[in-house]
Amino acid sequence: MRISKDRIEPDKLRDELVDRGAGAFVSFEGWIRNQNEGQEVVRLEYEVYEPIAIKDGEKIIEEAKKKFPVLHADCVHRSGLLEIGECAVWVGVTSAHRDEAFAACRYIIDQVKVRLPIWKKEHYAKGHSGWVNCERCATHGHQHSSTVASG
Amino acid sequence: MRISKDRIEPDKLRDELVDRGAGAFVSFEGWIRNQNEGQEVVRLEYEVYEPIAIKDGEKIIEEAKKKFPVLHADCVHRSGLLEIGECAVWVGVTSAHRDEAFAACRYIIDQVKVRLPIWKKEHYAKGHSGWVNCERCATHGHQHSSTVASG
Amino acid sequence: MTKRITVRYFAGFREKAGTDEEEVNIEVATAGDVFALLKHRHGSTEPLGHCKVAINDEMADWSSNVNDGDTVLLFPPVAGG
Amino acid sequence: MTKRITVRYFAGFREKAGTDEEEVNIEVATAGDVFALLKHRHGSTEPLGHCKVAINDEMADWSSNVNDGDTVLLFPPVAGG
Repeated sequence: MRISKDRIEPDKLRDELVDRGAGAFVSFEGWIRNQNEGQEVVRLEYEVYEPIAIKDGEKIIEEAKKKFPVLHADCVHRSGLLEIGECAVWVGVTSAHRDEAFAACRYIIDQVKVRLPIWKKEHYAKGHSGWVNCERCATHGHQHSSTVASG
Repeated sequence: MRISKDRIEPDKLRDELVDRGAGAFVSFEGWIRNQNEGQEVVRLEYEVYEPIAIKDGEKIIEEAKKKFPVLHADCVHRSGLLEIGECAVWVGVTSAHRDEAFAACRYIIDQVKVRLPIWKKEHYAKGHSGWVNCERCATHGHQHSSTVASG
Repeated sequence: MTKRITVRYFAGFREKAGTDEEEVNIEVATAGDVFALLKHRHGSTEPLGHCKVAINDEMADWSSNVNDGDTVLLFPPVAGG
Repeated sequence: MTKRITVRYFAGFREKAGTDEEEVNIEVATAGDVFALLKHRHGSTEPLGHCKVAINDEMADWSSNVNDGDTVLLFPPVAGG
């Protein structure tokens, strides 16, 4: 688990997971979209509390490795100001067969999104900005899992 | 859908799917493993009947786009002789949110593996070689879906 | 009725037949008949359902009709990816 | 009992409090008490369950005990990825 102030380079990260016993590689990338909830977004700012984000990110990766028989897994999350189209988070997993690579990749990104101390502030075309948070979730009937509720 | 005699370059293929409305990118790569069913593999040979592989590959991608609200999807499969570690097949999908990117990517690779006229011959460390086929599947109780049976 | 069919063999079928294509005059109604009558050529011991067939570059069913002049592609079990 | 607690605010909480860290002397037992007593600082109207808390750089529950000298990190709803 790494937090990066610099542009994520998926091809380099992929190469780090190469293994002669791997038959499957699955990767997920979260990209900055030009809109969210109907508002035009011009850029996005990530705040990350690194000491816990890294430690608990490692924990999530270890959980994925225990749950699914994968060979390697890694995750990198950006911090700071990002433009539209930039990669905010990368998850990569290698395994012998594809079932477990898909499952572990999905597990890691799902957990990273709800467990790590990371916040994003959207800057809108109309000039204002706002933290993406659960007031919005509440509006849309988003239910938080017990993992979230209990910290 | 493309069939390539040359090395697959995932980073270039990924860049072709970039879209300012995309929030998620999921990719799958199938790599040549150094073993299969307990035998040490030294290289692999893919035979592809291109006219149908391309036409039906496009069909699979279109099916994925109909089933899941994705933005872009593509697939490239290698033909010819591949060494251990090489990428044999690449699938990439972009969408607004991650659910559909994961689902569509999985759908495409699953269908490509069972529907397209592609065969692989494994060359083993002990000097012999063999087509990977359903005699092996039968041994392991592999059930073919009706899609396979009906062609 | 005897039909003139072009048969194409792929992968293991081609290796067994020793050729990738040949013309045959056979009395057949369906693609399945072609597969059965040419068993001595492609040598498959697979259940029909494990193999696939195409007629004139379109995937077909084993029950599909074969017409005089058709090209029938016999595919052993596929293994992409 | 009054405890000396270092409180750290993040994201929206920090902006509302106008500082990322401050020391407070408050009568509290749990992390949840800290959140409740400092509502005028972080300004959150979120249900407690939507927010998170860490004590001395370890994720904690709102029912976790807070001791004299602890650093309590108040996290608004997270949104990674």
